[in-house]
Amino acid sequence: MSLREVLTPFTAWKHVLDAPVTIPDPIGREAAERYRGFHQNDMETCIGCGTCEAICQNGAIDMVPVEGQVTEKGDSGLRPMIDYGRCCWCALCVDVCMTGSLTMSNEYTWVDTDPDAFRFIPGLEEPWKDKEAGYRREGGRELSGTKRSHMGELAPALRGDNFSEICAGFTREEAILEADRCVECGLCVATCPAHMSIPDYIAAVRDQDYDRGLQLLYETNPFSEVCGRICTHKCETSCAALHEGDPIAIRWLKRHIIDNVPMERRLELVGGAKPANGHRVAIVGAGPGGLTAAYDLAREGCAVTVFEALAAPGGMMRYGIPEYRLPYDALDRDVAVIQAMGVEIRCNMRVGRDIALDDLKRDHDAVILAIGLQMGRGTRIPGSEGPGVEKAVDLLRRITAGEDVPVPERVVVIGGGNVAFDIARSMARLQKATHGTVGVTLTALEDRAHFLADAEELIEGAEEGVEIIDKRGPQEVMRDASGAVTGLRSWAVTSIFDDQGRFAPAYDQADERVHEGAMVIEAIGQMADVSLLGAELTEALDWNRGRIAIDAGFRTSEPWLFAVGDAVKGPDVINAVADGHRVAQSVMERVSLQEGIS
Amino acid sequence: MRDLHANLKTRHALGPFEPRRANLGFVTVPAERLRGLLTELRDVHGFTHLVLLTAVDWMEDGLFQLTYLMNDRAGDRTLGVRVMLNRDEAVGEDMHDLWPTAATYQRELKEMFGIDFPGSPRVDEEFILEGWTDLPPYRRDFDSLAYSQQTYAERPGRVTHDPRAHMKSKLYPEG
Amino acid sequence: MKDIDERFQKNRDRTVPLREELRPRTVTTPDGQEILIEPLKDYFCEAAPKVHPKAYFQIVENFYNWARANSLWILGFGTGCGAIEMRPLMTPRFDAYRYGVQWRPTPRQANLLIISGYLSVKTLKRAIRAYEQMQGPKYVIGLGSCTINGGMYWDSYNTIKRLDAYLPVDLYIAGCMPRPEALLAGFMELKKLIRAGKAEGANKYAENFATYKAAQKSVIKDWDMPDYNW
Amino acid sequence: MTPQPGFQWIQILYALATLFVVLNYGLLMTALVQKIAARVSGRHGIPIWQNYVDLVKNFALRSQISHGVMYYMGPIFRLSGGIGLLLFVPTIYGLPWAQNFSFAGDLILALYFVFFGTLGMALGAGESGHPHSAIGVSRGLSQTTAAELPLALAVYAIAVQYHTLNIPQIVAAQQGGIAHWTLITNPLATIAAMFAYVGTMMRAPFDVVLAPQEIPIGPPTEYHSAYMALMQTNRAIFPVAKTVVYMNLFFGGASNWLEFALKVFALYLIPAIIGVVHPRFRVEQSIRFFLKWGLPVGVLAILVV
Amino acid sequence: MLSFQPDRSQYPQPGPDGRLEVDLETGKYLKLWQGPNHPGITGNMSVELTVCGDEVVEGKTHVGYLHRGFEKLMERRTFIQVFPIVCRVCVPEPDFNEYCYAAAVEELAGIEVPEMATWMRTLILEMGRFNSYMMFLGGISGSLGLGLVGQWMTYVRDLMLDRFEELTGARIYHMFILPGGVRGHLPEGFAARMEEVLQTAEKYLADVDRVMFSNSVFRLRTEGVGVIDPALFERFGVTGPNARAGGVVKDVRKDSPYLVYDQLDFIPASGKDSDIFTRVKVRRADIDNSIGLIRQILEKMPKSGPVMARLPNVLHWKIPRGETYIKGECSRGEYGYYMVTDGSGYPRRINVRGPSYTHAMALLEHLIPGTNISDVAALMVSLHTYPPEIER
Repeated sequence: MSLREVLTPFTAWKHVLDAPVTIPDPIGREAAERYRGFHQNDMETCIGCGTCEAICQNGAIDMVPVEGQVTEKGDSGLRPMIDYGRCCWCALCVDVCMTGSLTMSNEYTWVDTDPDAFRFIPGLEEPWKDKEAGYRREGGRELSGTKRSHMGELAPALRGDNFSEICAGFTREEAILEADRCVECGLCVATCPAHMSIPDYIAAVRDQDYDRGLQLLYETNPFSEVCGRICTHKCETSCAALHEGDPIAIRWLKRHIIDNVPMERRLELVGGAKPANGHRVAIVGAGPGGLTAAYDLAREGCAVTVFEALAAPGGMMRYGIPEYRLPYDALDRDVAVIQAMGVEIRCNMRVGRDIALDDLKRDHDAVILAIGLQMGRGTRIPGSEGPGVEKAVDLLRRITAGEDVPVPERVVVIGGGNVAFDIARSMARLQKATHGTVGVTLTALEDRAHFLADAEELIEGAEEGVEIIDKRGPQEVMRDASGAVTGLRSWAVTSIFDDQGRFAPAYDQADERVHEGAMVIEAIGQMADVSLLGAELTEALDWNRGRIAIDAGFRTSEPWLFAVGDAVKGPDVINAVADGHRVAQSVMERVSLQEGIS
Repeated sequence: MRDLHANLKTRHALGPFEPRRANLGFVTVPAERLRGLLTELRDVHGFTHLVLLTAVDWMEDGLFQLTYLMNDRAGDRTLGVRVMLNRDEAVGEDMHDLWPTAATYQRELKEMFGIDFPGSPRVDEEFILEGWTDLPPYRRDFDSLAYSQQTYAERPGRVTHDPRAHMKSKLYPEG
Repeated sequence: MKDIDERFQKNRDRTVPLREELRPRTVTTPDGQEILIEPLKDYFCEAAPKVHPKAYFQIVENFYNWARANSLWILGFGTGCGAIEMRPLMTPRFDAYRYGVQWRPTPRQANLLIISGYLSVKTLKRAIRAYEQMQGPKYVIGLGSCTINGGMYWDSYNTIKRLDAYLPVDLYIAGCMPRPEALLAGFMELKKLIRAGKAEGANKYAENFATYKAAQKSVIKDWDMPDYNW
Repeated sequence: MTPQPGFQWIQILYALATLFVVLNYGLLMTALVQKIAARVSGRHGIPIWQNYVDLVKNFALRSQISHGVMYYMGPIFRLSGGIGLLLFVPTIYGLPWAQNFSFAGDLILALYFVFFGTLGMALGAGESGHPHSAIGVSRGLSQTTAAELPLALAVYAIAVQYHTLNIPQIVAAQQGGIAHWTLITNPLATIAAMFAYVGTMMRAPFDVVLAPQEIPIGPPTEYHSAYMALMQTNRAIFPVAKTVVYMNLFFGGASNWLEFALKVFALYLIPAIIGVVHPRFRVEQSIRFFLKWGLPVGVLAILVV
Repeated sequence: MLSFQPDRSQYPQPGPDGRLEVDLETGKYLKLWQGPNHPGITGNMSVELTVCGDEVVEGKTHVGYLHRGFEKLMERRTFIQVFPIVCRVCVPEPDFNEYCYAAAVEELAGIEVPEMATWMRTLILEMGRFNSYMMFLGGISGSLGLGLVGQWMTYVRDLMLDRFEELTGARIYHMFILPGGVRGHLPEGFAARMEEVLQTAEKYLADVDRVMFSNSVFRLRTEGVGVIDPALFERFGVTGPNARAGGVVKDVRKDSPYLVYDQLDFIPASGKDSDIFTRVKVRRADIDNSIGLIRQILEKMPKSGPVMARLPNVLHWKIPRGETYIKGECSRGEYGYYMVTDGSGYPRRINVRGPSYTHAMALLEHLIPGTNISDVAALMVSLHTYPPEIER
């Protein structure tokens, strides 16, 4: 113990003169820029998907309805309520948030005598609501994938001259990757007209349990082959993953399930119909609405007969949608399952020509009209009457039926919907096969961003050589002296709707163009052919703007007659399927009621 | 490591060697050969450091797995020695004379899994829990959340809504 | 998160045997009397505290409350993680001493018990004992999520979920864990409560003693503890 | 040498006045020293009036429990030790009303009072039944005894030096400048006494009696509420009183309140300065320390005289 | 000189089951509890002492006050959900848990971590080690009554916590090392502000050297006290600074380099005497190591690059069956996670191997008998034990 050792400790006393390092006023001191403090939520961006609740390992988050937040497609109207009696500020909820609406401020002081006060809905009126500083996740959403999984497609060069199916469907690996991205929020279910159990069957893909997946599909939709290919997939527009990445490819996953269950296994999984109950139902039209109703009713034990005017069942699915989007054998497999339920489909039986509606009424307990929209609408512009101007639906039907259609070197299509693209791309294929070149011009009133057709139609159409010209209003079909079509004259569109939102296109007449072509195809809409009803019934039925009026149960004003599908509602296959279920339910109600009486 | 395994394999009736990394592997040994193996590893092969002793509950198979993790610092090798015990009457062999620290692990295993180690000091004394009356909590058939809910008062008043069901009730209640 | 196993039923039949010296017994006193003593009841957990009235004159009570507010003596009992944020308070950066906050090593001299987070059943027993040893008026602050509704240990078999079922809590501070600054804000809030005469947890505990004890006993099976173990 | 006044009733009032001054001074000074020590750590420390608030708070606590009569008496003994010590030494040399009862007491009585409080406390704390108190008491008694040894020797040395045990006379002998202080005239005795002073001020390295990290916090573990308040009062008075004794014996006393304040503060600061930068001795280490360093110096002081 | 050594032969001897026969009725012995509410105890644990005079004849460590059943809770949580709770296992140095857990998951799931993230992880771990040592110095000085050092060290630790806050967004539980990488990049100007903290730390540490290590009283209290015989190291599983203080230079960072330690330059501190003083001294030297390492990392680390690997959707993340053990050198010794997966979305079992488990239980109980009551706190602190990692 040297003297030095005794004395050195006292050197510490030099600090007595230093100013204290104490923070003068620590209460409420600003925390660091990225501090994970109290939550904030942007109410407008939040979609109430509940992913934050799912990931919270503390069970701190409840999804609750909030005044002012409306439940609508793609937004559950729920908002997270956080229990600060549970939260640990790990910010996993922020990291996983699908929209990036949930963030954290760097506020951290909350003192209260009431333990129940520590539950709050961020985004309402907390004092730190608009604070800028605080934890924001670095980069984008990383805890669930943002990029859609790759899927094989035929290259434009390989598909341009034939009707082979373009999409290969997911491989198992691709499907698992894609299914893995789903967060199972279930927002899509409300948007799907048929309310399919989307998250559940995606989970089945993830678990590689295709049997379970198929059963889930058939619970709500007997047309999975079809919908797995050509569904308008409105579900994907309300997918939570859409907000900071690609939406989940729900349609392709559906197709993936059906692709992976062989036909015989499907029948096994779906199971047989209930024992016959003695009721007989006639359905006019073997489209998606009619066949879905037929499927449901047959499973309930009814004897169902479907009368189809054309040579094969499927309606627009067969005669409207080109083969490259929906191969006929895929449709056939769906129809086969339906037939296996005991549904009798009688083709080439046009009601009103081959059999009278009255006969149907007499022989059956109920009749469902599912006649669809088979007649194309015309533009009624000068020159549109006469040869060389075709309706898209007619042409498509003829192509499917294998009839010869004229294939000029240049064709003009009027319309910007899926049908317009179907015919444009079909004609392009025929031209390529016949002439080796493509000469299709597609004109539409809308601008590119607002085309009614699916986005991939525009891309793929362009890839296949279709010239897409937006914002053109057709004015006249030009004909030469011989009356042969030479082209279409059009004006530029300045607006489509008037102030009241009514359809009233306005044109810039100075911007006039002539689209050259030996054929003009009108694809601007369809209408139903209701001639089969006969005058008496037409008179007796209630009508609504040219369509047969129906109630929520798809009952017409005649108790024995029901109507479903595009003819009364539209607009696509999945809606027809959803309505098919509903009309079947109504029919069942009616026939069981009759049973009670008799 | 593979050489070591080949060397010991027949003498100690070892199972196949399962490498995880270059310096980490696992091997299974019958319960009755354990002491011999551990002693040889410790005294001959330089695995002097008992890193940890713990158990894994393979309830479905009716087994407890005891893992003795042994480390040879000089050679930077770690060997996990696994012993499978019958879950219904799990009795392990006391190793506290080889490593005094093993007594602590064994006390914990007794309390948390119910695996007995006869002869281990203070093995029957309460270690972590106090006044515990239920199943040993680390067993798989003990449900922590259920126990918690049945025991501790929770603050009432929390309700959550499933987005899917909520949207159904709001948008399409009929079907 | 794994779903709850609905079949699981907690074992309610088994009880913990009492230590020999805690069992009720009769003893003969030196003067020949026979008395029955029940240690558990007599000096562990069932000796009910008294409700203490406020000072007769409001002005005196106000003065006392002012003094109580400005002399908060905290029991240095780190019951959980939050204790680590108490240390900065005692040290230069935050220096709570300047606000009249000090730490005492023994519960007898402390007025403020800070439950710094989760309480395992084993610690709950000690915390209750420490609380009962403190002299009134005494205050309890619950730190962080765990004291409010179980926090991140909400599904643990060994931690309580809500502190106010077992002890009267005056104040909660949100956080996991709350920062020292938030703790200071909590102290200031507690001072306000004390000055306003609203921090009467000790009396609340005495008034509802039976309720608190019942809750404590439903959780703590084993009341065995040495005389001077807190 | 000033004439010795006899006892008059007014002196009781005077003594109370002194007590009041010393109490307040003690409360403020201990807080100030705490603040200074806190500065070394780099913080502000308690507000200067904190001791008052604590005192009121402890009196204001509503509940208290007792462990028996001796337990109850403990703080009272302690306080009377402090007050007794103060009352039998002159606070200010030459100031008539601050002479207390110094005419009646002498150095031996003062030393008795130093021990009195400790012993009383020991009995009371022992009664509390807390093992930490008991250990603290046994540590405290053995350490204080060892620490007081050099003081006893120093007192013996100055008694020999000044041929009296009467404190006023010892103070009187040191008047007339710093050169007359015992510090200069008998430095060895002063050093020996300072060993005892530092050793009994309950600061590191000699605070193992209270060591919170080992036996929180020693004898007063079980004391609370008003008991605690009494002890706090004592803690304000006793160190000052003790310092006054040392000041009178070795540092020439104080002839006015300012000198008193400065000298007491300076003396009080010594253990604080040492304490802040040292850990504590174990009890047997501190005893050994006193016996090894304090005792020889004391013996030497006597020999020199 | 006086001898204070009592006659050991009078003390009770442990029976074959390790239990001591102590008859408290004789009045010769006293039961003394240190903790859980006790300023001399680190964290919420307790040591039950049987004392005879000032000498301890038996010490039993009691833990479980902080038991939350982590290993059970982890089995109930998905792989991402485990991430926020692991750090709670050890309060003063939480990052090590995050690293070990993340590394175990990455190894079993076969995830490659970007290089930038490994540097960031090393940085975080060294900052955590620094903080843990600051707590240690405060603790050991406090337990000996030298509160001043504790005040300074807590201040310095606070400054480092500010850097933590700025980097990770939290003060204590950083939750920054995520399976797959880390959560963010260095903020702008971080290195400069870190350098400031390190310089302040060095200034204070120089003062600590003067007040503590050249303090005769401190040396008297710690030299030759609490000696662990190096021959016992292997049997008691002594690792880290405790072993290094006894001349066994064990350091996982050197023995089995992980993260980027093989690219960094440092020499693990070591000593010979294996007493409290050497243990403190070794840790003091390791602080200098940490400071140097932090500087090296900030200098050598890449300036940009991704910090997260591509993870599968964490909401249904499954990891194939396997088991592994990940270890590292934390401030107290070898820290490890033993993890078993069974192919489901939940870990089958995770066992946390904290160095305190062996240090504070078997070793402490072995060391306590024969020491003075006053030394128990210092002895325990000098082993640098944190109760939460014993009971988890």
